[in-house]
Amino acid sequence: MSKTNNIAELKNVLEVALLTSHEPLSLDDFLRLFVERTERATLRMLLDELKQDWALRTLELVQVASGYRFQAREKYANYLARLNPERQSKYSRAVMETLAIIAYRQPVTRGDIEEIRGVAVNSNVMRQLQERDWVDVVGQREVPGRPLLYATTQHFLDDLNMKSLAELPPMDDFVKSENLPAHFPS
Amino acid sequence: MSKTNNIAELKNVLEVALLTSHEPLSLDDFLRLFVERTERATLRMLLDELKQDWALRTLELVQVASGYRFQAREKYANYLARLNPERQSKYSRAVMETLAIIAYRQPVTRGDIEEIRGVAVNSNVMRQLQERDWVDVVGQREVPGRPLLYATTQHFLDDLNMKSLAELPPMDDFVKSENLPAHFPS
Amino acid sequence: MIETPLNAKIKGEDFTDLPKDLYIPPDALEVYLEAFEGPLDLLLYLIRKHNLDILDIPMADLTRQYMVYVEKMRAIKLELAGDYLLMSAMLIEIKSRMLLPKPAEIAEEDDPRAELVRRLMEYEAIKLIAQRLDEMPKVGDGISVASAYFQHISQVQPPEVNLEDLAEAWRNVLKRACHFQHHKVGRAELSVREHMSIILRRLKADSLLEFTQLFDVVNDGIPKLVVCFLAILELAREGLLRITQQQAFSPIYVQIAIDLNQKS
Repeated sequence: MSKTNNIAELKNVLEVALLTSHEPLSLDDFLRLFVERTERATLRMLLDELKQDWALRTLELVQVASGYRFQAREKYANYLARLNPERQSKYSRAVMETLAIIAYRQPVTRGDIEEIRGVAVNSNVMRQLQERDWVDVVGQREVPGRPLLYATTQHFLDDLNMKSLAELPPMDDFVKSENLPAHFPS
Repeated sequence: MSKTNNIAELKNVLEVALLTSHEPLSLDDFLRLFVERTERATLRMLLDELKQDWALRTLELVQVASGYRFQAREKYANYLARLNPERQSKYSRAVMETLAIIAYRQPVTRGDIEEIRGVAVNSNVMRQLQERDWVDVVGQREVPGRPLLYATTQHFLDDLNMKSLAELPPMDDFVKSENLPAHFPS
Repeated sequence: MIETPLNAKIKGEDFTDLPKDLYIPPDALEVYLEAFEGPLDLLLYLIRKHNLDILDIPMADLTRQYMVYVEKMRAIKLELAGDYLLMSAMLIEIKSRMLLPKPAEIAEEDDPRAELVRRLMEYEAIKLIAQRLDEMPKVGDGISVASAYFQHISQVQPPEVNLEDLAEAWRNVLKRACHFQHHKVGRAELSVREHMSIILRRLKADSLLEFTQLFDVVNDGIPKLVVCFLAILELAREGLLRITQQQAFSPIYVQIAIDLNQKS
């Protein structure tokens, strides 16, 4: 009944799954779509075709950390913003700076964050980042007190449209390390 | 900058808004998309065209009470169901305790269960047990109100891999160990 | 951006006596101080505002300007001042170490400002990258993800339950039921209750049965037959069964006391 009889239909199933999913879909997710065995290589090929099919259309098929998703092309962002005027509220500087430290220095403890920012970390800040599922605990540092180690999540990368941390904007853009005296640790 | 210069682009904006919206969009919503004045008649015409454009595709544009939305064609429902299996949850404490009372004290009325648990029996609890075909009505007690009598079914025994209720963990042990929670019959 | 009193001041001036026209109402000052994320942020602000060279900070100037703020904070918002006071101590220490005469050859490597400068630069880098992250489009804010509707077919797997779960639930019930003693039931009686259900079920199907039909004398052992008999007696006692016999030695009939099917 739900056997997928040909390649075109297979691609349709991928498309409809991507168009209705709120979260990025991984190759494993796609495999679950089909009862019969499907090769990963076939899926990749079909996803490529799908990307081409939509190349001139309103959505683009992008790959982020946890999989593939369709998203509105950038040029429509202004229109869509008008549709949803009640945007997600901006985070405070404390939240964004804490996030930046975790993203660029991970894994870090609260102590590390406090050392860099020069102020105590408000637990509300950590809670906001964890509730957004941008940050989570990945372990404990083997020092007295065994403080928790924080890192960014795949969901953080997804939300910022990235496949990996390597795509974060480089910090060197801002601090010219050659300006530092030789004995400064970079 | 974000002026919509032609009809085709106008239609694209409608499409992308519909594809990315979590909720159906009304004509008022569509009007908010555009800075310039747009006629409702124009919008209706474009929505009709859009419906035609998607006529042979994976989604269909439908009109529901609160507006328009794209939805997956019915034939894909089975695939999508596989992608989104609803998480197998655990029964609530109320369900488990009610089941235990029915199993050990059958046949019992709701009143009996309420007396033993000390709280009212939510009808949702009974519904869950009956839908699972673990519990059914086997009679009525001849007292005012003639309350229904519940008992466990054969199906319940099958699912818990028992031949008869005699295989339930014996209650005598509970009586003895009532004050010794650590000791529990295996 | 918040306009700051520093805009109107000249580097190196004595800040301890604020001119009257620069007076900030305490509430406004609080807001202003909250704009800083901490002592490093304030220091960076002072350095940038006064075009100080971060790699060659005039410690005396910076320390004096910094102290003005800390004094105001102490007056208004004590709980905020902890981290700031620590920084004051550090600044003063650096300043005093710089006043000490030192051999020329180690001066280069042992600048007392080095650690402070490193921290300021690291913090500034984080501050800038945080701004950049903040401006990046994000899902829900600049990025709209496809989310067309689809008909959810629920393929709900019912929860697994095993005997231990059930026993645990029963144990919880018993622990709570303070009147448990009245309900004290043994294993044997459980079988009786099971048979009560079985008999009710049979009578639901055939509203009238002959007493003997309830016993499988061929297959059931004596204990089971006894249990079945006890179940019938218990059902009768609870008013769930009606047992009738026209006359002595004629067949005994058992029927359900209330016929579910005849319920209005």
